[in-house]
Amino acid sequence: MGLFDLAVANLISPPILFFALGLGAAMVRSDLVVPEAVAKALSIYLIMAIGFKGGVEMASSSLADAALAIGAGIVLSFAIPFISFGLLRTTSRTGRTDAAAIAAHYGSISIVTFIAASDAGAALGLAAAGFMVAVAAAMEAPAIFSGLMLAGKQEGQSGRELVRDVAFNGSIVLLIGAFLIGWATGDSGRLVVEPFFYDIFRGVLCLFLLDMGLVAGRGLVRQAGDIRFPVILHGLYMPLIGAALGLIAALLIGMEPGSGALLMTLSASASYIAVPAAMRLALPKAKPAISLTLSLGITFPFNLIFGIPLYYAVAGMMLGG
Amino acid sequence: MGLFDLAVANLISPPILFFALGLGAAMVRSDLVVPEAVAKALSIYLIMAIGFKGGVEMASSSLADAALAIGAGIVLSFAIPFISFGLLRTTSRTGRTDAAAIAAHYGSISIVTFIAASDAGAALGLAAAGFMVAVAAAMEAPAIFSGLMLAGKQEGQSGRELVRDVAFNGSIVLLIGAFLIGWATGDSGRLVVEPFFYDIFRGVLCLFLLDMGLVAGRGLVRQAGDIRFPVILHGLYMPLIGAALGLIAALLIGMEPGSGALLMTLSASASYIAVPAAMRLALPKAKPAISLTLSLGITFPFNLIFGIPLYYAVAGMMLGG
Amino acid sequence: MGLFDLAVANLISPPILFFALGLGAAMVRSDLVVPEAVAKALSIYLIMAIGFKGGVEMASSSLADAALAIGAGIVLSFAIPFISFGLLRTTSRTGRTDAAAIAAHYGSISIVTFIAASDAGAALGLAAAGFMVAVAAAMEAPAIFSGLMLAGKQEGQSGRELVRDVAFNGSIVLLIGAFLIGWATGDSGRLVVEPFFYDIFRGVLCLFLLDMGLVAGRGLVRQAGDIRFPVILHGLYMPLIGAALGLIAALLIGMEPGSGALLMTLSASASYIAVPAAMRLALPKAKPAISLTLSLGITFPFNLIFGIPLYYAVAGMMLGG
Amino acid sequence: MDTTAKKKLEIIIEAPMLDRLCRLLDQLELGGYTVLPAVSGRGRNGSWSRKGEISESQRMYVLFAVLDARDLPRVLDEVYAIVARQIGIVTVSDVAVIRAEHF
Amino acid sequence: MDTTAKKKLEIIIEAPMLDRLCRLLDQLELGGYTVLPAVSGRGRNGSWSRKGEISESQRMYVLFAVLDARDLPRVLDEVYAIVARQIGIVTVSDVAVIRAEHF
Amino acid sequence: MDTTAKKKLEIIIEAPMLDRLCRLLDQLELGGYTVLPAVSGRGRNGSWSRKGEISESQRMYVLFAVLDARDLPRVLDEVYAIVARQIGIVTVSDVAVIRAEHF
Ligand SMILES: Nc1ncnc2c1ncn2[C@@H]1O[C@H](COP(=O)(O)O)[C@@H](O)[C@H]1O
Ligand SMILES: Nc1ncnc2c1ncn2[C@@H]1O[C@H](COP(=O)(O)O)[C@@H](O)[C@H]1O
Ligand SMILES: Nc1ncnc2c1ncn2[C@@H]1O[C@H](COP(=O)(O)O)[C@@H](O)[C@H]1O
Ligand code: NA
Ligand code: NA
Ligand code: NA
Repeated sequence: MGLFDLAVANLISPPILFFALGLGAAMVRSDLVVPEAVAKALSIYLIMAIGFKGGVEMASSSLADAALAIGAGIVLSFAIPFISFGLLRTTSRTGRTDAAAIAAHYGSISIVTFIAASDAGAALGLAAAGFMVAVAAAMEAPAIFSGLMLAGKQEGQSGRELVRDVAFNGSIVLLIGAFLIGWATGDSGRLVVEPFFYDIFRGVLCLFLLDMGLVAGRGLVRQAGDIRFPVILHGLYMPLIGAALGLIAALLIGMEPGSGALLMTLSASASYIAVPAAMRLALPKAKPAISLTLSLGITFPFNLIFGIPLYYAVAGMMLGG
Repeated sequence: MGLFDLAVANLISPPILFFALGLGAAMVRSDLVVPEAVAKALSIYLIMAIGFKGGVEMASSSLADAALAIGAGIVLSFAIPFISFGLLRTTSRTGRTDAAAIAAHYGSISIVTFIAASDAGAALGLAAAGFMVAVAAAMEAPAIFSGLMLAGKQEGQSGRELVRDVAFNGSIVLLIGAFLIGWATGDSGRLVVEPFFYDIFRGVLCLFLLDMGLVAGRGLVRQAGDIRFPVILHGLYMPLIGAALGLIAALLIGMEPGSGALLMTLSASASYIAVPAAMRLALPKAKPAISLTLSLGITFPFNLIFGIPLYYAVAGMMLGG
Repeated sequence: MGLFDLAVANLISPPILFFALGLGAAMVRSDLVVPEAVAKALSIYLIMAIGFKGGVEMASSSLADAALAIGAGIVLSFAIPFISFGLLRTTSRTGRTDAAAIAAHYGSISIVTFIAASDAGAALGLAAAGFMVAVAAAMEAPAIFSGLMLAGKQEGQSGRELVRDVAFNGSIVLLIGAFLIGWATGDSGRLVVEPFFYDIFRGVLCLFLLDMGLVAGRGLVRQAGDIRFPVILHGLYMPLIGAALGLIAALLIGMEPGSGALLMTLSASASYIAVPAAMRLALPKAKPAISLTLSLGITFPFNLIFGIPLYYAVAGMMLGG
Repeated sequence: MDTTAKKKLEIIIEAPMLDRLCRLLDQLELGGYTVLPAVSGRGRNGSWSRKGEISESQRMYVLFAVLDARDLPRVLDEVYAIVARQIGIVTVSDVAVIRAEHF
Repeated sequence: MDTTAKKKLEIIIEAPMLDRLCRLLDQLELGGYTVLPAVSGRGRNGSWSRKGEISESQRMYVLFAVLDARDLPRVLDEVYAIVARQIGIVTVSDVAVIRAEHF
Repeated sequence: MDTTAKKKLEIIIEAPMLDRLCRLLDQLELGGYTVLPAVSGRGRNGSWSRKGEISESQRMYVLFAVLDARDLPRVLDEVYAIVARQIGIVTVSDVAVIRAEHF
């Protein structure tokens, strides 16, 4: 399939259309709302499901490949903030602390983007290795430490408390836990949960992406006017830079197209759950609205609508047979 | 099937029995509660599903029929409040503003009643045309403007804000959006979401109707004593009048029984989400408790338990082969 | 299957592993949280499903057996608090009122433990009679009255209000209601709700038990230090005593292994929803933290992880062909 | 804008008692009251949190009522009779209201 | 620790009006405000409860803003204009704040 | 009914800091505190709303504690040390309590 066909196939899939519906509804200020408690529960469900599936698929994965991929992910998560920080500081007048906080978001990952990309890959027949779930988990935290390094010495920080909060962050614990449960129970476990975690998964994703569209759109409506243009641009070119770095890493360690596209997506995506919370604790002076609007309101829709098909197309060409 | 068999088949279906369970539990003041956030999410799910299905089924519908039906729906929604208002004013001592507010509820529709009726129709093998979803959406708002006309000039109203709030009301946006997505993606989209939006639909409806029974019953227990008898009667005969008008419209435009029964149900049903909120903004002097208790506590259970089988039976006789 | 194999099969099933994941996450103070509203809704779903299934299976049950089992359950629920109270008072310095409150928890039942045990039984091929659902409902309340008797005369109690609150308690009403609906609609009703209430049930149970693990673990972390050792021990030996009594009753009335294991589980389990609320109303001087930590933080995990496989193994040996 | 002096009565009450407290206040025929949900807290009975809970027994609600100083004594007496045995605390503070005719 | 005297404005407002009230306060350029959800209540229009509700039309929110006494008159006037027609009550009370530079 | 004068300390704090604030208050051994969830608000950092959010990072909680005026100075100092760097505001007001033995 060519890039254009891929893009079209992605764009007219129900999950992406429901995301667009949410975006549009927020733009016209509709009062459509998915209750917060349910949105959180949907994300728990999706993380459990994706973790579990990854674990089940570990039966057919090589541990050496997994270790290599995890290593590559850690390096990417650690390195990308330095690039993001440098670009922000040279192209915009963003202060040091704010730039460091934004950079940390870009080094880390968006698990929802990962889930949407996995789903798109499955629909395209480009399934990824099970260990990509572990790569996602491994890429969440390193960027936070890069961010702290970039911000320089801050008063009153408690490093130990922060490490613990980040390491035992809910979505990481759940993703890794579900991954291990899937790995441990394999196909017999899969049989038990198949209708819930496999069959209805894509439908639930539609409902969840409707909410993500609403949230992203509301954030944009509320904040976008306050963000300077070079910073907004950062939210559009940074995923492309991240994806390019992810592609290089995938080439270096010889990944298959499905896994490579996911590594690109992870590198391209920006955190909007774990990192914002960590930044409030570690860099309280950074303004939270800027980084969150950027990662959730700009980079997230960009990846979902344009990025993911692009990454699959490029991965197909560069890593494919 | 005769009217009696229809009524029995409807009454012993799990969704209606769970509704009755909820009603009964509320009457004995049980503390059984479906959390508000989940109830809202269930209604979002049901609206998404019914909208999507309607859209998918548009493949086999004629656009001319759809336009006719939508036109009929708009006329009904606009006209019914005048009848409701006249009857209320002549049979009870309800004040002008309150009567106008109640009348607006009866012109508009209850999307949950529509969903329950669609489900009953499917169970009876009397499926409706996909465009009935669009008819439901089109019937939500016109009654609000009739209500405002009936109430006469009110101070401090902002017409433009109101129109926007009503037009971009969450359930309309979602219903139409899901309808368009279903239409656009058709059977290939359906394949993606079938387990979530089709297979578990009726089970979810049971859970939702349990909650609706609880809410309707609690409303009755709390408020019914404060409502005068002629007003309560209005909640029982008004759906029959609405259904009769719906039937006439269905005969005039030559609808099939399944679609005709839904048009009757829509005309018979009274709003308890969109219109109450609009009335608080547009007619703040109208007492919200009366109209809400009437539409949710009296007309809704009446339609669900007695109305729907009646409308299907009559539609089958009058519109059937 | 031997006891050891049973224990292993139970321990590596996804529901129990997700429970353990929740426990572990709470122990390391992860911020993983299933929102309260969703947790409540999941419990409503599970109770509806288990009640409905029990009702459907009544087609193949004898009413005489059901009556016997219900009678046995009532006696057990009424009697167990006296044993629990006596042991608490002789082994620990727990005051009269607190001991009575704790004892009431142990006489009553945990519906979640019942659901998990039913699921384990189904996985083992040891299905239970449908009326065990009614036994569970019947065992919820008698223990409360034993608890009140044990506590002695309290000032300002309103017996009538309490009886009503207990009898129309949400989970009892729902369990019995769903049971009756299942019984009334039988296999044709089952067809309607099969995908929702049967197919995805075990997956939903995984999500729910994840939450139960989190809640139990958080309770332990928060309170366990404040509870004296003999009281903690009570939470570990009391389920074994309860199960032994349940086994004796099952032998006396000649139950099959699947049903007998459930009667053992019910007797072994301690309430953490209905009884705590009733105790706040009836014995306000009893400290709620102790009894809740004991039943939810200690007995519940003990039963889920060790108790259930043990009860099935023993029931298989003692009641089996 | 004219304001009128009133009292704000605030009652922190455990969930199982909320309905009974409301029924009491309904009988006392106050102007009105509003109930807010709490999510966590700590007191002499230890700490509690709603995180993931399905049982209501440990949660607290905050009920407040704006009322006339003249009504306060009789209301406090009745409320105390309920709250004394249960978990809960009662505070009173001064507020000014607009639209005094509402109360 | 130094504290500064401020006023706490509290508005109980029905859900359908909340957005308009917030938009008004945004225009008045106060230091800030916070909105709390209520779950049930009773007033002259009868009682309401969020239990299982899917419609927002009957619920109340409690919005509060800590502000300078000097800003109070103009804010009260504008707020009254909105609340007068709707369901809602407005109270003002005295508070002391630390970090006065925030307001 | 006898009442006793107390202070009500109210802290609006961002969600990521709530646990640390509670741990601090636990160490200070106050009589107790209660936490209420906010759903939306506006301040100098712009506006926020919980609508459909899955991240807690932007939300605010309102923690309040009824305490003795004598305890206030030390508590304010400690609380200020935390809140100074974070998003949050602290107010103190006068209340009267019944059941003074509780505090
Ligand atoms: N001084 C206080 N200030 C605010 N809330 C309190 C206070 N004391 C108790 N509470 C609340 O009331 C609940 C029960 O208090 P207690 O009975 O002391 O455990 C606590 O968990 C808090 O939520
Ligand atoms: N005096 C009051 N104190 C606290 N809340 C009140 C009071 N009066 C009214 N309310 C709240 O405002 C809502 C509407 O009041 P009303 O318009 O009087 O029915 C009530 O349902 C309560 O939630
Ligand atoms: N003056 C105020 N009154 C009430 N709440 C406030 C006030 N200022 C700030 N807040 C709350 O604190 C949050 C953060 O404030 P800020 O740091 O100024 O953006 C706001 O979003 C509000 O929820
Ligand atoms: Na990234
Ligand atoms: Na109608
Ligand atoms: Na028991």
